[in-house]
Amino acid sequence: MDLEFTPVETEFRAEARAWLEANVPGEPLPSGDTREGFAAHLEWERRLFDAQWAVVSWPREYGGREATLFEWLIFEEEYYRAGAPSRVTQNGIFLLAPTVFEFGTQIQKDTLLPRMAAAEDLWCQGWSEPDAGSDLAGIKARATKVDGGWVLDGQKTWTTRGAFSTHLFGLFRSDPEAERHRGLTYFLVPLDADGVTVHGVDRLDGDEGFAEVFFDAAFVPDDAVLGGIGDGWKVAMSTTGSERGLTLRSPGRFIATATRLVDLWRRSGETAEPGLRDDLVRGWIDAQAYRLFTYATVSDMVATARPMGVESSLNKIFWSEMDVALHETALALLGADAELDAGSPHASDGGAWMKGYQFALAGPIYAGTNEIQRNVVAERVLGLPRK
Amino acid sequence: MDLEFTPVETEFRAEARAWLEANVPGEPLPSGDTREGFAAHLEWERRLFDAQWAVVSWPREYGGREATLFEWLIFEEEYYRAGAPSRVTQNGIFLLAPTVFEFGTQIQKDTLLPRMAAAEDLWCQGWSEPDAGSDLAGIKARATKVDGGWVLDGQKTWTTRGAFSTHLFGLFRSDPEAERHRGLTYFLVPLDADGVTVHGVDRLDGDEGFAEVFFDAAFVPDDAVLGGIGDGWKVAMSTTGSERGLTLRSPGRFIATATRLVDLWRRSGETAEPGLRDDLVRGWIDAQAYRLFTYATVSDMVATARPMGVESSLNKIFWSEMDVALHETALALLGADAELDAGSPHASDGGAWMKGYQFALAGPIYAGTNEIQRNVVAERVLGLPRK
Amino acid sequence: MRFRFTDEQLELRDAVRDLLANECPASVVRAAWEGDMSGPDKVWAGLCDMGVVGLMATEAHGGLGLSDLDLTLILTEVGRAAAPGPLVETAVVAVPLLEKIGGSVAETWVPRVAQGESRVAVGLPGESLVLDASGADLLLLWHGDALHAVDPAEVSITVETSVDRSRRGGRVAWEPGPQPLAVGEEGRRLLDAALERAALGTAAMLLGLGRHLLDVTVTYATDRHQFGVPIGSQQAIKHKLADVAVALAFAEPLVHRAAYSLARGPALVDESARETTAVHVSMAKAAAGDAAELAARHALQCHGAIGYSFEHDLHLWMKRVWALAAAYGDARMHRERIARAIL
Amino acid sequence: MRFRFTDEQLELRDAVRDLLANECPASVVRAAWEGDMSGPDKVWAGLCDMGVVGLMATEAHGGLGLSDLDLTLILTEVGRAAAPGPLVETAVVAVPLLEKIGGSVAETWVPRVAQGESRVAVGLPGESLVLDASGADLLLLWHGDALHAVDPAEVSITVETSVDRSRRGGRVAWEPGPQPLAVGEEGRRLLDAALERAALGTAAMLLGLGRHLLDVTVTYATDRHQFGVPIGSQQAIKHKLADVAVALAFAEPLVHRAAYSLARGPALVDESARETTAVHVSMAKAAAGDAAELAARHALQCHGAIGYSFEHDLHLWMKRVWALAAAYGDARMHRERIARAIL
Repeated sequence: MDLEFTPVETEFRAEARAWLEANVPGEPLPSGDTREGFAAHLEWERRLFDAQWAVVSWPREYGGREATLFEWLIFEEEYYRAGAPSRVTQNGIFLLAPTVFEFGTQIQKDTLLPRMAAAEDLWCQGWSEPDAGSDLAGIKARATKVDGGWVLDGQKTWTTRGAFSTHLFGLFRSDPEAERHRGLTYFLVPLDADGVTVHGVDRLDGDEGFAEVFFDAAFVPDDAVLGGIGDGWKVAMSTTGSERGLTLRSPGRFIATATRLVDLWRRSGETAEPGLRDDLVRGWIDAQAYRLFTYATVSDMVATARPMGVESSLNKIFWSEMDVALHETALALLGADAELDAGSPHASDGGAWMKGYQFALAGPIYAGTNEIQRNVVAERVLGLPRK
Repeated sequence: MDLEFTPVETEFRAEARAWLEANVPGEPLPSGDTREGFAAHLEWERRLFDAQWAVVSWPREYGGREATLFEWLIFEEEYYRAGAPSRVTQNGIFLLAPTVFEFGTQIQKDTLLPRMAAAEDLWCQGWSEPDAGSDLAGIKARATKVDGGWVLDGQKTWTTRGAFSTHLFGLFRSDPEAERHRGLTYFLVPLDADGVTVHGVDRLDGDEGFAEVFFDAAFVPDDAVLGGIGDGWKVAMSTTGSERGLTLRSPGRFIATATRLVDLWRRSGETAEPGLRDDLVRGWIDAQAYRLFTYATVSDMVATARPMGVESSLNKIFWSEMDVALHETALALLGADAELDAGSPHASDGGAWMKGYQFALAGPIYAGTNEIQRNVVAERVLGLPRK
Repeated sequence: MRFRFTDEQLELRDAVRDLLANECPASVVRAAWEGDMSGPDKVWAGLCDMGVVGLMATEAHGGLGLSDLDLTLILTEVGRAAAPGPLVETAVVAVPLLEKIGGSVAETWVPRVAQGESRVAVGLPGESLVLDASGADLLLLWHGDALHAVDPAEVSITVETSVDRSRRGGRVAWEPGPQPLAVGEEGRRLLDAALERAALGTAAMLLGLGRHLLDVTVTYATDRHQFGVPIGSQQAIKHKLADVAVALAFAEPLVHRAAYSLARGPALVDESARETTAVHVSMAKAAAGDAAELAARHALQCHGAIGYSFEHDLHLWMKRVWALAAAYGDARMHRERIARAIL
Repeated sequence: MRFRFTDEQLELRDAVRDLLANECPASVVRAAWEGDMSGPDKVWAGLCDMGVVGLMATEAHGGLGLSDLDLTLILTEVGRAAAPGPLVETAVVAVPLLEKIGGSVAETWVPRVAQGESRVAVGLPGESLVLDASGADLLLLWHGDALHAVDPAEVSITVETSVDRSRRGGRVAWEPGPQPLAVGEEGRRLLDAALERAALGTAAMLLGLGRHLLDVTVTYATDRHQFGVPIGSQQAIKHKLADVAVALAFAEPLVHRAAYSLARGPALVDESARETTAVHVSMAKAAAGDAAELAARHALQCHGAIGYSFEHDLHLWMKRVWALAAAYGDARMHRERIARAIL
């Protein structure tokens, strides 16, 4: 065991910190889940790409730095420490890209990845449908084989930032006879294709962060298939694994939240109820534990050259509930002022805690509800009998 | 709404308080779930009976005072306030007696109730079997009709104070063809009958509070049946309702625990962690809420002449988890000394908190686990669909 | 001992529930978010007609001469409908405050407020905003222990944005005039009473908000199918909603008991003789706030993504819960107040 | 950066696990409750033979010259087996303490303790009892900042009864002699180190206790049928045990990290530069204690009445958890210590 960073890692951290300190906007950008905010975030994404910070762990040929997993963790820690803008490209680079690296043809890699890294193509995820939420195998959107490609029909919903994206990756039922997890295929779809309609949907917090996407005989060519025909479930599960696990919620995010919470306490702590002190420390410990758990997982992955395993479900439960708890403690510290939203003259930290709380509440729902995750932990980690 | 006690109620309280102050033993009796403790508790029961305090709500002819429901609540408050001994007769007077009043023949009432009130007959409950715990309908113990009576075979288990009791009430399968809830009959069985063997079992806390009871062709006469043949489930459920609800855990018990906890805080509070203060108040509020909920239920029962309803499941969940929480707070206040058990020279309050904690841990398990109770609340109170 | 409302009280509650069912569907709440107050104004007029706004006013001032106890069930119905508007601040706080002050102030304002001809806004120390300050004809504001009746023309208002957009209000800047309505010990007593009433009225509203959230979630969980079964047949959903039912069931008697205590004094003598009206109010606000927050949390989780969308009505109730659970002292503040009283 | 044990460390752990699987079944723990220490004595001898008791002793004193980091996985195995005996107090606290003092004291006692020829008992301030005080050949006792080596003949012991009867000990009355081993600043530093080590070693044990409780409950819930299905197929049971798995999984790295910090210093520089070894130890003890208590609570609930009986082994582990979660600072005390450091 060696908990010293190597000189290379330390140098990497210093470089990232210096660049971020020089480049992160002084004022927070407007929300990336609104139209004007999205544009500002796109600009930021391109600045990141130009400085080679957009996709640090990718090969250099696709715009990366070939950073190790630990360097990636370090970059994320510095990114959140600097209060840098949220990544509107994240569904592409964190969810789709690992799948492309694993299942894509060389041509798909060469075509898709550089444009994704440069934020030229903006990807959204097309998993959920009105009747397929927790039960993803209930997907009904269809892909029908035609000459030279496929015709897509159906509807996707709860598509994060769908209204601002250019492309969608999603699952469609290519074999109408097959049931549940079988007969699904993973497609890559440009949202400007004929027959595709995107309808923005406002979220809980008022931002247009969701979309419904309708497919009405939309044609895509054969090379829009990622992985094998009918292999969609397997291919998608690899993405879902990374969504739950390491890449979606990096520890740096929660360390930064816990640190901001300590700062908030220092500003308001004298008037706070004594019990909040214990809650605050609980949240702070959890953030440290999450970081260390991730470090242990990564150390093990590096040492044994294994991929992320079932710990991704443990992870998802832990970070999503920690995130809610950290924000609850912050709102309790704010007392009556907690209700003051962004745009309120007297809102503490510009209303960031209330906004963040609403965002955090999505955590236990998306990427597989925590009820599903607990089933997964019980059955696959502990070996309890299925229903 | 009128939250003043009537002059009659106030007089009743004063009389109870005066008698208890004069008669409750100065030193706590040894545990009623040990052999020597049981004997001491029996003596106490007989003293209660002689002074007409054993069964205050019963008719005078059976040894009661015909107390109203509110007077019964007042008596219980005074009883726990005085730190009076736990009632080793409780399974009879609180669980069996209401069923006898509802389903018994006049002869059964006249025969059973006075001896029960006087602690001459000591009743234990024969519900659970090795394979029928939460799933009570899985009962296998059999009753076979013979001339003039029935022959009982099978095993009951987790029978509280079975080793010290003289009689058992329990469910037996009288129709071997019927399944689940059907074909069960409610029997009243003397434990000294031929073919009945009682084997004491030590509990978690080391007391011999449990028993296994074996029936090997034990004969009971026809009048050992309570209610109709084959009606056992319906009859038993009426008892189970009162076990969960009003009678088993009266509010006075938890008000007394919360008051003792406040006293403990005052003795040790200066060194306690600040967060415990909030936990303590939570528990204290819960005890008040439980009392008020009971008062509201009783007021409604009196006004509408209705029996206890589905609130009994809400009740059971609430008091059992409150009881655990109150004891957890107490043990946290004790810190490292919490582990000192009864008999330890330096145990705080004679080790009562650790003993009480272990007792409290049984609450979410017995009388229908809280998992079952939550199903009941979801399905019968809220109307959610059954599985 | 009778811990139960009278039939008259239950009938008045039912009448208010009917009014709100007709006049205050979710669309009215949603319209208020967009600044369309025609719906809430109509509801307010209806409540005035039924005597609810002036319920605690004396009959001489056009009121019903009733008490906190009579009002509490009604406030729960208003919460259940998430009806917008400062009913707690007006009917529960301002009306009895003006009555207590009496004289010409009461004579002038109480009848007009009770009949809905005038609006009054109340600013209590520690709150994030003065609700409906902009539309008020009279402001009741505190400066230390001194209570002032302030002309809206003499204040400047900085509008704040609540996460619940139907809660409109702001910070009020003003100069205390030379003639307060009450000062010193008397002012302090009035302030304490106002704070207790605001907390208790809000607790009653929270109960209703929680009930609504539980009800709609039960309905959704019954209708929504995943994995071939209603999601509400799964234990994970059942047990969450059972927990909400338990929390609301045991918060309710605390709210009713506190209303009695405010209306008639503590009574119910027993072992816990440490009880005072302040302790009763704090128990009610802490328990009702926690129960409603639990209801909101589980309602969203059981709804999943659909509940997370703006188009769905769920968030209208959730955000009201967040705002009201924090208003007039959150659960921890009230528990700490109890700690100081009993420890 | 490599947050992972070496293969050698894992192999030593496996060897200890094998020893305990053979020599310390539940019947040995149960026998210790009745005062039969033949089993635990055999386990202790085995641990001495493997070098575990003297693991932190220098090689000159017959030890392995290893550190807290090497010991932590072993302590978790000892916890998993609920092996009776003062291993934390001996191997983690007393041995490095004696080594630090050095000189003839270390030369005399360390080799004998490491080989199991002598037993040493340690009394740390704030604890409810001095474990195994009666059988000790040497007592290490604190008087303020002063550490004393005390002859058992010179003390009187009041035996206390732990809820975990396999924890034997009592209060020790004694008169400090004229020649303490350390005083003042040095004594304080040794005491602090002893307290950190005791807390961390106990945290490592708690992890193992929690793992065992989870494992046996998974097995029981798989085998036990009610309503025609294994109870472990019900979500209510599944989700409780999933929560235990999560709590243990996230407590574990905190324990390992604290062991590193004690052995080699804090390192792992980052945003949270407020971290010190004391904070690391407190995080570990708080999280491991809470996780083990959750494991105990849910284990009992999932077992139901059978787990509540004395004959069943479950309570042997549960009671150890209750005792150890409270020993050397409970979770709240450690969180309060962190609060003082970071706020």
